[in-house]
Amino acid sequence: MTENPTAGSSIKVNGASFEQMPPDLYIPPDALEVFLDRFEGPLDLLLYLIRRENIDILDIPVAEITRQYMSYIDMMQTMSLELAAEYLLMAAILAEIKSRMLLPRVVKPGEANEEDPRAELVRRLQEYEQFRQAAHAIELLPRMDREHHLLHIDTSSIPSRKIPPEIALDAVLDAMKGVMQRLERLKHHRIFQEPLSVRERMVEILQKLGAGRSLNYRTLFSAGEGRRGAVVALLAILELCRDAMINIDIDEAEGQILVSPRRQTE
Amino acid sequence: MANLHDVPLQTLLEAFLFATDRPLTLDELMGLIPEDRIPERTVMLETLDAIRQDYKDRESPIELVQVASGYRLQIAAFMGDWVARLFEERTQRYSRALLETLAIIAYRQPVTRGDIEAIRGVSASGNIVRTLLDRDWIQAVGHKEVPGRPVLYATTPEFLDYFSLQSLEQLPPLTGFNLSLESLHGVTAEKKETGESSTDA
Amino acid sequence: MANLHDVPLQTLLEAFLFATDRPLTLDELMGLIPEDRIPERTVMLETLDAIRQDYKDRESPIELVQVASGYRLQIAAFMGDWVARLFEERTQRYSRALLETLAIIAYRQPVTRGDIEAIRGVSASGNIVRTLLDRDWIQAVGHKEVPGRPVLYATTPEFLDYFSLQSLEQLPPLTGFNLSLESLHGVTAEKKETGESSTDA
Repeated sequence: MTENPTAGSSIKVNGASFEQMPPDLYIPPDALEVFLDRFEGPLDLLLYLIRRENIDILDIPVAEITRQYMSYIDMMQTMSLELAAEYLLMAAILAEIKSRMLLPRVVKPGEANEEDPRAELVRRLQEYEQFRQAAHAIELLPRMDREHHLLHIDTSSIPSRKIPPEIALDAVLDAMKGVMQRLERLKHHRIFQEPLSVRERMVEILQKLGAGRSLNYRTLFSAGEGRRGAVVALLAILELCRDAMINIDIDEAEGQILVSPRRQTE
Repeated sequence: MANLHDVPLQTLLEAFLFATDRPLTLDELMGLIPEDRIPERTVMLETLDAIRQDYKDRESPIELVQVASGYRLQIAAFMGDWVARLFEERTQRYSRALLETLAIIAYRQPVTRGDIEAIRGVSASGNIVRTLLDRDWIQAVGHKEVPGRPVLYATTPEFLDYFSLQSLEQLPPLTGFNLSLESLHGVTAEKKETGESSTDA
Repeated sequence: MANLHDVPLQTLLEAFLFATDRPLTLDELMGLIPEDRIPERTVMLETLDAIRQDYKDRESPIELVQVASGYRLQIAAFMGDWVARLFEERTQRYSRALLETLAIIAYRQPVTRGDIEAIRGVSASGNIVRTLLDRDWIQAVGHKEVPGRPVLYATTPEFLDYFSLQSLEQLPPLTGFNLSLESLHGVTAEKKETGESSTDA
């Protein structure tokens, strides 16, 4: 079979600088560079040579393959392609196998046959070849944007609903405690510590009692002000009492507590 | 590959509309059709109309609409809210500022934004109040009778429901603090006082 | 909003599939249906089958397929090549190095970078692995308990989805050494008729 491996290209090389080129490789220098650059590594190159020579992988003529391999390496170096270290390592492996093949194989009686020096290389070539083929098979699988195409349905009109985060009651309490701690620190720097709402309420109560009336203490609270309002009112009443501004009397007959302004004359 | 000449124009146009991620104009659609088959514009318009009608008749969950930049397929309006389930977004955790604002409103209601600012010592962002309003946890319950008549906020029954409380009394007590709730009043009252001072003669 | 109870299950499922740009599993689809209407799994499967059949019967330009991460709608195979022609720029090309690395991870997973390099006989795999990670086709699944604790890589459901596979079993089987393989290089369009011939040395 004399078919050129680069069948389809009828280009001839006309330079003399490629004497060392294998006789079957007629490619102009720039195309050659592309060609050499396509090898994925030394195993890939070796498989190419084996395939091209139609060699049985289980019985590789190591001397011949090494010679061809080295001529490619030389070419790559001549063309100053960046040569990965693996190529040189493989050259060393081939040289070693070649030399071992030259030694007479001594099989001592009772011992298992010495392993073929080529066995490990063959195993690696076979393994790599498997995945090279698998890569090709994957390349042929139908895939997105080549055989298969997604649909693009506009969804911009769909309202985006946000799910609000959950919180625990403890978090609210913690937040409140934080606020209060801050306030407390702040308070130490204040000149007056009197809660102003109590002061304010004290004024209000005094105004209500201004006419010199006695009032049921209940009337000093308003139903709508809630617990905290009641606490303020109570604190205001106690404060007024302590400051001797009002009197608190218990009317046992009526079962009520009366609050009245303290008279100056007393 | 199917021979394009066997594929009805309607199917062809549908495929183009399905496959592109933006609206296509009539001219763009015509440009996608093999040259020897490009129909009259009227045929194009009729076919697009047929597609539209077809989806409608089948009560398909998608519809063909014409927008400024051309024709596009979109989820039919009547399905929008159902499909929205797919686009639900979980928002981030609430900020410390939001929790504090909620706490102050819960424990000190009704309060104005000014009150909240006075207690927190930081200006309260309108966003936080809006978030709480959106969540139905707080509501406007009136106006404070000071200049500017600021809105008074209080918690809602939904707020109680969310935390499985029957009333505000069931809020955890603020124990372990020397500072009583009174202090909060102090701060807000101070604010209030300055507010009122301008009205008092 | 249409009352969901008036919308047929088939329309609802179609809408969900139309609205997402990723496959949806049966469980995800069921999770999107209002609680009081969630059908039996068999009903779900029947409905999905009805959708598939419906498109086929109508010779619609779309089809329902099942891939690793679930169900998805896509342009029907018979229209695929046409669409590909129109959107050629979308078609990605992958280097042999990338495909070989991907093949090794797919068939040998979990593997380390060292394993990949040993098989390919080339040491530069970092960039390719990074590209595959970026594409979400592979993921780190642990460490190999050897010195250096190298990362172990495996493929993802997204990898299977991209190639329209439902499981790794659907990958083409690994073949043995085959001399007749002619896909070596684009440059060498060499044809060998003697596939199994063993030349004696």
